[in-house]
Amino acid sequence: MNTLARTVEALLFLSSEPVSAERLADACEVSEAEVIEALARLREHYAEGFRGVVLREVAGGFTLATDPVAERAARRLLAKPRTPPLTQAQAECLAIVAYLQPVSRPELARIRGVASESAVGTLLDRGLIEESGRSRFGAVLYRTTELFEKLFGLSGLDALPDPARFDPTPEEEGELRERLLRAGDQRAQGPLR
Amino acid sequence: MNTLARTVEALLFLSSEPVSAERLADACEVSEAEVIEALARLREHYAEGFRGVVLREVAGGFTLATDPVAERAARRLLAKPRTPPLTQAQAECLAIVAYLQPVSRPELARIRGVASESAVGTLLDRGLIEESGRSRFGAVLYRTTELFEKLFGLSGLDALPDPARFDPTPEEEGELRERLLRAGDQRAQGPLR
Amino acid sequence: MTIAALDLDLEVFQGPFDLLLTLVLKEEIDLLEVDLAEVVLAYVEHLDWAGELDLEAATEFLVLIAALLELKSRLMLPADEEPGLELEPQQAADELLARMLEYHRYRGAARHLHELLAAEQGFRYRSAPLPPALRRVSIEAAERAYEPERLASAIGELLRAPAPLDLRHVRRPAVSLEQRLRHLRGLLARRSRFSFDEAVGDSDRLTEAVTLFALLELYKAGEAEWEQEVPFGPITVRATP
Repeated sequence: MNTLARTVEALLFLSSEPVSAERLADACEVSEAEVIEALARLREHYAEGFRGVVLREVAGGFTLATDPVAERAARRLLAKPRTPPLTQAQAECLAIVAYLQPVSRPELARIRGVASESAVGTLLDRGLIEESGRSRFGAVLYRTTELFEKLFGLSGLDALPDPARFDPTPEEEGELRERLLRAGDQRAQGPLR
Repeated sequence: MNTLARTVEALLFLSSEPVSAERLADACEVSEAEVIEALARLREHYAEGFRGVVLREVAGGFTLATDPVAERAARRLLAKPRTPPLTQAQAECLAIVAYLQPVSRPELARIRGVASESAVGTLLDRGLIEESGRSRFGAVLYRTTELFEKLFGLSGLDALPDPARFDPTPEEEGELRERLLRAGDQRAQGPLR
Repeated sequence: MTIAALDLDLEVFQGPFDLLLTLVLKEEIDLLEVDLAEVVLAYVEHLDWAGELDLEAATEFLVLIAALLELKSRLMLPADEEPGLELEPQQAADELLARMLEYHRYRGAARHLHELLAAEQGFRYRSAPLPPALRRVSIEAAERAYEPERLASAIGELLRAPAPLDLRHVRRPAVSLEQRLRHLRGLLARRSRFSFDEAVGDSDRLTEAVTLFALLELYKAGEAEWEQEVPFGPITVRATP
């Protein structure tokens, strides 16, 4: 490992947040290209599956993290549980914020069909989303945080897959439409209102 | 590197304090002799002069630390204060410290109605608050720093905006602490038992 | 088991029923998000499991769930409905379909996030404080980055005590079945017959309902019988001869 790679390794070790190549270059007083070259060397050293620590690219920067191989021992040593999983409601709100940000609470409620106060509150508390100004109508807007990208292992928001991928197939859609129309007819005619 | 050495490496990476061979053995569920063997392997990987991070034996334990080779770059990286947007929890903790300083962590928790460990940790890390002695009961007290004033563009603490503006029922200024504590208790307990 | 301890496992809440109630009243859980049908199901399941109906608990449960339903329906109804905005069934279905498709997309995205998070479970990041020598940032390099107003508004929000709660909708039954049984047995001991109206006096409807429960219990136990000659007419209660 050359001096630059060693220095970059030390910087990543010290920093509690992911550090961008630009900031690394600035700190090391070299060009970004040189830093990227040093990161490539580091990556060889930290190839997954060989070390207890791995080099990861998340939230628009580089950071070191422990390999899952050590999870059990880490839990025993630190007695700290991992991030609790998300409830369905929280995951849905988070997905909507991640894709549509900035997005307001009424918009979240409209898409989910239910108010989402408590899920949004928990996501705010856990630092996964944050406020980002107000809409034209005065509603608070939300966006995801760096912590979100870090905890979900995303190199950036563009690492999220195209949401159209989750759309129902045309057959499923057709079936949904038919069921709805049938229900609508029944309501229009039937005695039950 | 075998699995045990990888695990030990991960544990040392995560720990902010030196860890004894005994605690490592306990966390990894192996004998101390095996841990010492794994540490010897690690030591080869972390031989001084080759890496940005070195393995040290200090104070009856093992720890990873940065090599002095990175000192200058580290200063450059860390010298510039990081100023990502404050989360609501961070803003609340910072506001409480700013207006009531010196203030203890239990007091912060009581006012906010929730524990505030991670927000306080981040504020300390970013140098916005610092420790300022201990309370009568031994709790660490916090106050804001010079950096805080600089980052908020304040000429001094008396330049903080008057909180009464945001409060629907302004009262005597000196009562701020009591009123915050009272509101916090109400939030924490609620009227229904 | 009392109703208070009825164990719930809902989307927005896990724990005993009375904690749910407390949190709803403190507005820490939004009632709109609570699936009340699930609560009823949990109760029915509990009944199934217990194998017998505890009238005391059933009364309490009915009162509470009814109050919650009423409160929720009020919350859900628009404040003032504008006439003429009603959609034709076709239109309504189209709009609903569009919504469902949109929701379907984000439900899928949520599943993806679940998977991402699960895949990340083993990775841990270091959060050790900086070595003291590196901890001081340079004040000279610091530039104004935050608005002092943010602090004032944060402390202003903390100053606000939660609004007093309107508890009119949800009320713990102030009257127990046991009390009403005692009351009826007292009347029966003193007089051979009396009317139901006399037994309840001008008590509230809840007391009336619980008194009726008590009367059923007495009938079942063979202690009392009653008759009502015409629908909605007076009910005469008398001790079983």
